[in-house]
Amino acid sequence: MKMLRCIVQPYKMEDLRAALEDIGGVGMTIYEVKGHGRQKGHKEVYRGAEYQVSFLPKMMVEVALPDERVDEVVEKIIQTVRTGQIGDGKIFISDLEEVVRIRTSERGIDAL
Amino acid sequence: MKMLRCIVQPYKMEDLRAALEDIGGVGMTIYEVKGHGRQKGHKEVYRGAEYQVSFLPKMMVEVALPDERVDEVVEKIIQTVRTGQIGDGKIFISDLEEVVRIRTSERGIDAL
Amino acid sequence: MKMLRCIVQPYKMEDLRAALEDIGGVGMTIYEVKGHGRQKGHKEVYRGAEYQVSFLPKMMVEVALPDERVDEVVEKIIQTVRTGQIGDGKIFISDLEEVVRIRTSERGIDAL
Amino acid sequence: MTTFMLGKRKGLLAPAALFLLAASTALADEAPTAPINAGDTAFVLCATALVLLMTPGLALFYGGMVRRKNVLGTIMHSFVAMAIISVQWVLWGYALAFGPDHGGLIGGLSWVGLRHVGGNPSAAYGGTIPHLLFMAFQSMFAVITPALISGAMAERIKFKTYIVFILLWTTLVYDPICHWVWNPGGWLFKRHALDFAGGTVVHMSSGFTALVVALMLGRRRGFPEEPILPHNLPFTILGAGLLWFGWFGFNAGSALKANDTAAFAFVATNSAAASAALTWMILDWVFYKRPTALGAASGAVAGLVAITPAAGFVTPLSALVIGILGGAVCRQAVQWRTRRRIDDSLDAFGVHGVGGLTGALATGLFASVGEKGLFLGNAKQLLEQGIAAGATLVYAVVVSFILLKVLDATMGLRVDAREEFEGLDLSQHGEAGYSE
Amino acid sequence: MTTFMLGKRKGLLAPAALFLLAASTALADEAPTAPINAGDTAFVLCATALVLLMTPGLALFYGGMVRRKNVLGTIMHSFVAMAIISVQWVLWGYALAFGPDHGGLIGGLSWVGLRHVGGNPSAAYGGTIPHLLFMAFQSMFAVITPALISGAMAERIKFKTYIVFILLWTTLVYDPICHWVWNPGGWLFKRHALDFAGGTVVHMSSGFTALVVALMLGRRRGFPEEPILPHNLPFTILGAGLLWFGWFGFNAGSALKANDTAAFAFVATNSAAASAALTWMILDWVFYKRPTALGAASGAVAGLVAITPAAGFVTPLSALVIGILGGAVCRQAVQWRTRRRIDDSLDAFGVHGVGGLTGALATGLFASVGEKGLFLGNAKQLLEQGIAAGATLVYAVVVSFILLKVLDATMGLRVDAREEFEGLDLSQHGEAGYSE
Amino acid sequence: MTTFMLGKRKGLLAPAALFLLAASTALADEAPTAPINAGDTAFVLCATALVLLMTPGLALFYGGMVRRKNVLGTIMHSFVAMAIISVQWVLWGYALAFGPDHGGLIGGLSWVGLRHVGGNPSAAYGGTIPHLLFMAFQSMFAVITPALISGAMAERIKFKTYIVFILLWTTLVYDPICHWVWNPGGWLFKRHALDFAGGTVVHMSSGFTALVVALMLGRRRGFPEEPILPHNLPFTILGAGLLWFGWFGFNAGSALKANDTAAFAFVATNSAAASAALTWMILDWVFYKRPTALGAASGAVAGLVAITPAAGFVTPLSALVIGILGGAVCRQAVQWRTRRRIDDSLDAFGVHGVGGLTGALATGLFASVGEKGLFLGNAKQLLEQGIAAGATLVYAVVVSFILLKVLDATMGLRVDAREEFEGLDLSQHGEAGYSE
Ligand SMILES: Nc1ncnc2c1ncn2[C@@H]1O[C@H](COP(=O)(O)OP(=O)(O)O)[C@@H](O)[C@H]1O
Ligand SMILES: Nc1ncnc2c1ncn2[C@@H]1O[C@H](COP(=O)(O)OP(=O)(O)O)[C@@H](O)[C@H]1O
Ligand SMILES: Nc1ncnc2c1ncn2[C@@H]1O[C@H](COP(=O)(O)OP(=O)(O)O)[C@@H](O)[C@H]1O
Repeated sequence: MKMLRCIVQPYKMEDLRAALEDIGGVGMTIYEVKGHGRQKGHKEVYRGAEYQVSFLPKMMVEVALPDERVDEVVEKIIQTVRTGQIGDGKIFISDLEEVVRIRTSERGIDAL
Repeated sequence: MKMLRCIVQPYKMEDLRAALEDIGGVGMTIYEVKGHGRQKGHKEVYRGAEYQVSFLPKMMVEVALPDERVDEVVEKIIQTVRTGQIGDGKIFISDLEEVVRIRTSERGIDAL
Repeated sequence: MKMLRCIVQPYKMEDLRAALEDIGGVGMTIYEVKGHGRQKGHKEVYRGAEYQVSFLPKMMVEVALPDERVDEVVEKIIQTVRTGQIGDGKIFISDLEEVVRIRTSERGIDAL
Repeated sequence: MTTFMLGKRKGLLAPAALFLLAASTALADEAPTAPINAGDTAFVLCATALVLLMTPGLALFYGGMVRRKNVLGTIMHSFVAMAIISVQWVLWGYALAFGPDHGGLIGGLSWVGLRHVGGNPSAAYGGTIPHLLFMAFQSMFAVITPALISGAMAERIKFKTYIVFILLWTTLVYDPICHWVWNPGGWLFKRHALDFAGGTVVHMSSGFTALVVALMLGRRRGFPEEPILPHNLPFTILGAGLLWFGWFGFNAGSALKANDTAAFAFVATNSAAASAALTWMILDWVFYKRPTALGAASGAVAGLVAITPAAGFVTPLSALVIGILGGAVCRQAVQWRTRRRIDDSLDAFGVHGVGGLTGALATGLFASVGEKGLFLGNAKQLLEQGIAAGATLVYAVVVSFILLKVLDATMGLRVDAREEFEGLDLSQHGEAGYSE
Repeated sequence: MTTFMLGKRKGLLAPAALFLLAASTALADEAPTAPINAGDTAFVLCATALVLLMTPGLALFYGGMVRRKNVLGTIMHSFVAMAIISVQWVLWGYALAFGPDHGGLIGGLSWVGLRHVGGNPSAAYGGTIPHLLFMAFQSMFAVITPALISGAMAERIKFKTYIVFILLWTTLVYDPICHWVWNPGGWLFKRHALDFAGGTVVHMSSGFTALVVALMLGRRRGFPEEPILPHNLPFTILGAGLLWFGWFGFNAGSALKANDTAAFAFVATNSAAASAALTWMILDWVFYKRPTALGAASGAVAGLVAITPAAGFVTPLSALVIGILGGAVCRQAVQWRTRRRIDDSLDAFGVHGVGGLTGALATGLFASVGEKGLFLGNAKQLLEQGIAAGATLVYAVVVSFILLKVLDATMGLRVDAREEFEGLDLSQHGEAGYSE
Repeated sequence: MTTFMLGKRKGLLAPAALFLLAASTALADEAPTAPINAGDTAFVLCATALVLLMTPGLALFYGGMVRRKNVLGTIMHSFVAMAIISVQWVLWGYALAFGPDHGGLIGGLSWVGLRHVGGNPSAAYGGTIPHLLFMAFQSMFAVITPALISGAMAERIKFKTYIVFILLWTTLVYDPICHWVWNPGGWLFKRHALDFAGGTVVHMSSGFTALVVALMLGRRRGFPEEPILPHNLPFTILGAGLLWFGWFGFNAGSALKANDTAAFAFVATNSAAASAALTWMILDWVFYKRPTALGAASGAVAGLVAITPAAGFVTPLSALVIGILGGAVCRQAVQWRTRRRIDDSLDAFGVHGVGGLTGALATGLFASVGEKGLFLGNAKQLLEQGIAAGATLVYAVVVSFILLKVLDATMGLRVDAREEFEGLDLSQHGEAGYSE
């Protein structure tokens, strides 16, 4: 199994959820993160000064998948959230050794 | 070493902390996430309309462990947070290559 | 490639960002977490009682890197955030199989 | 002067009939007694608005102390009281409380729907302000009282039951007690029990009811093993600030005139709030090593409660002392209920019940402006204060107990476990307090 | 009595000249008519302060309903109205609205810069309070009206355009309508159209403009497919509480005297707010299975709007009925615009436009205190109410439409897509509402 | 009329003795001078409540600007001032400031514990309102002044030291300056220095002290290299709204009568707040390309400060100009301290010190209502204003410097590094502002 950890623009989240629902059978876990990459942050004004805010709000989307579905899902994600602008985000893929469904103690692919 | 990343019901967090403290020697890192799985979300009413809220609040609990303690801890977690209802959550287990304790620069199991 | 996941004191975040910018070419993703380890929590008073708050605010810093830069970056991080006190935090290092840059569909080291 | 026209109708009308009749019938108002004094009227108009603001203030004070998932539910307990009791008061509450007396115990139905309550002053109620304004001023007291009780129900009461409860409680508990103390025909009024602005009527009645409620509802899941911490203390302190502000209307406004009594009441209010805030904060400092913000805010409210019955009757220095007493005694009551593991979640009993009692008795000790208490040699006053406090306490506790028993058997008091975990906001109101 | 001295200057002065001249010229005030009454003055001073507070209240009410990234932008729409319109009113707004009449349609420039508006009472405006105070009271109405419209622009209007819009709108729409209804020379005033505190002038004018705005601006990206949920409902409810509080100044203060009319208006205000809050909440309960907090808060505001034109003219029971009507009709309007996918984001049209219209007509039905409506046999009053409402509606809609067309062509109405995603706080103000 | 009874006691009593004596002694009040005017009294009662609300407003204004971990600590700086100074004022503060004069410099102990301060009017203080009410009105000024200073101490002062500081500062700095300016025996009063509502007494005294404090406390760790951003700007803007609202009590209330002077002060207050908010916002627009919300809110406060000494003495147009001046000059002062890397964290100096000074001098220029300034040919007034401002500045700076030196040597001013990282909420109060 693989764990996909995708960093996407927050405003794309709703579309992404819908897209993954479409292709079916994909649970996910999301949380808010802040990212620092090529995309430049913005300036904030505070009374006597301007400050560079270097971290931008992003959304982390984690999806655990059987190996064979990885390509399909990566494709779908790219398609859904790409705008072609810097800051579109990244997908980090790593190996996932084991999954346990707490409710049933099932393990492995059945537990996804 | 292994990294356990557990998604649990937030209201079970206090019990879980106590349980892991009981078995001893387990540090952890937690954060709030939102989950989308089999468990159905709820409806929220907003003025002229009802909205499906598809993500539910969950708690992520990360525990880094030596390989030999994994089974014991997984068992303990399941025992503590299982209610038998959809939405109980999952445990994702993956390999952890190295740990460094910043304070001492210790590495490996000693750094846990 | 490797994924470094570092838990650091939140007030060191600004220094850390600057330090990693110095050594160059390092994107990162951060989020707030709460940690439970050797460092003792604090007491909070609430009307009729005192409560032990066992989780302390920490910052998670994730940095994906080519293998060869790991040592350099770990060294830099330790240098920057170490105070020598309990609670300084940890660095978890694991293998990262693949990275995709959503904007360009580039993969691997080029996508970092 | 504008003439007020209202029907000869007996009893209540169905809404549909109301619709057509409300504006179309006419009856002469009761005879005018004295001309309206613009200064007094100006003051009571503003005071009434100030007291209204106390309920949103309370909503914040309470709302900040619960967990995020219950913030709306908690705020709604106060907000809905503004809606329901404002209507109840116009329809029958004012009639029961302030209408012509029956046996010293209750008003009656002759003033239902505010019949006979018009723009001219009533000699018994203010005398120099429109009778209708006195009614409005009193309505705000009726509104906040049941909202105070909600502190004991936080994070677990069914909303539907809450609504029925406050409607019945106001009718069966508040209106009679209010009648006893403030209607010139009321039995406690006639015994010359002193309650300047509602120490017994408002605070003791709600505070002791809260204790009954807390015991009958049972504890929140997790209490007291797990820390259940306030999700937004700035809200709580802002709420306390709004309460402090509004309380000037509550206490000084109870003079019903813009005069020296109002000034005394105003100064007493501020002095007691201040000294009680200091007292509670310092005691936290001594016992928990930290001068807490919540302690200071709670103390301020406790002081405001304690001075309420005494406000217009005491000197500023006495008010400082009453504040110290109120702060210390209420804090002790909160400690006690925590040790006894009673989940009066937001301390309606400790602050309002015990604070009201402290103030009622302190009035019998310290009264020196216009009235005389024990310290000026009038022991009888203390006795009367004890009688009024005792009667209020017993009546409120007994009727509330019966009421809750009935509601428990019929509608149920608590949400189920799942809803409690989910929080009142979602389970009772279908909303989340906060989102992105 | 302090003598007020102000220049003989004609028209407006450049700031630099102002700097030197403002204090240095003198002209006798208009002749005094009656002595100042301290009670009335005290009341209107306080009422004016209360109405001022409504605008921060509105800022919170609206600010809580948008997403985090737009909270400051939304709050600023109200806050900046306090700044801009306060200045506009002193410089020329008051002159246009209340200055000597021209053809029943508009005031003129003779009172520009508050020339002739001094410390002595004006017979036409209050009579027993300083003329300047009447001006101040009215300024608060002028301030809040454009801020109400901002609910239809939330999360997407350009700030620069917003500023120009409210300045022109106040001058071209508000000031004339205000003149028609409240200036003794105004054509609606002369027809004896009743608008106690601004149902047409304030609420209909802004509410119907909001509809035009919503249609011309277009929908927010994502609306209505994605849920766009309020980021902080406690703010919204606190805002509603402040509005309720301030509305006593708005409505009762419109009596301009601390008398029985003020008391009637006060009681009507509270009664309608309460019954409307209940109505909306109960309808949510019926149709969505949940009594929502936002519904209760929205209902309260709807009731306050609906009672505004009627406040001093109706009995408490009629006010309850008007509240029920207001709550139900406004809620229906909100349902309608949602079904029609019109993005009047914070429902300025549904609540203020429709509520104001409901109230204006209801005044023609229920008036019974000092005036007579249809239910007391005076059908003509209903007709006049209809004329006033219709004229307000048509004028506001037409002028706003033209104004928005012009602004769209010149400055642009909406921020671009990127800025909308980023949020108004960052893109328009360079700030974030919240950080660590 | 209620008779006020208070002891012949000399000096202060120990709390225990207070307890018994407070209510049991009697002394005739000073002879009545004029009957109480209900209208004036109504107004000052309400104004006093409004001024009280400014302190919670300030708590929010400041509290929103700090980081989350310091929100309670910052709010407590204001809240605790309400508690401590309210008590100080009753016990000895009022006696020092307004008691019978000693050499133009200070009152004395003869009015300690409010001896001789009763329900009858005092000719010198209001004349038509209860003396006790004047005392209460003034107490609110004494409360907010030290709270203003706390802006310079944010996020790093020891709470214990803060408490001792404000108690001593009020006694040693505020009470004397207040005496000089507002006690008929005070040396600045006799020179006919004009300070309508506290430009020197309240704002300059606190603002210049803040500068000393900021320099002596040193910078927060991380300032100015790291961005230290406001955690909740909606709080800050709501706070500004409450300040604006309360300031009507502060300024118009200072007329002590519900008359035309109050109306002038009211209009001046609103006008200056508005024009200053616009000014600051527009300057941000020009220099930072963004019209910031914080700029608008800061500007409003700066305008309110600048108009304070002038409020009852100037025309609305002059007030607009003073607002523009206040907004621009204060903004410049904030720029200056930032460039100089002075960590007056929440700009108590820039806004209150500089704004108060601007207003004090502007009063000498623009005074034209009841008084004459330079622009009406009275150059002497400007001189007097300069003397009053200079004396206030020098006295406040010197005494505060000594006081802080002593406190630094004895108790220490700053929390240690660890506590600063942790935040004041946890380290000083054992609480967290927010949790789940
Ligand atoms: N080396 C990295 N490690 C962890 N996260 C990264 C790394 N590089 C980029 N990111 C995350 O990806 C986001 C997008 O990256 P960015 O460089 O801005 O855009 P793009 O991928 O389009 O070039 C960043 O905001 C950050 O959260
Ligand atoms: N494929 C997945 N990838 C990542 N997280 C998942 C995945 N499936 C489920 N989750 C997480 O686990 C939580 C529980 O899953 P759910 O299907 O609701 O219950 P259960 O595991 O009891 O069947 C979800 O809310 C989500 O956070
Ligand atoms: N076994 C673990 N698994 C996951 N996170 C851990 C573990 N042990 C420690 N941590 C994280 O590291 C942080 C620092 O650890 P702590 O024991 O307090 O300090 P130190 O590493 O200096 O001994 C903790 O707050 C927690 O977030």
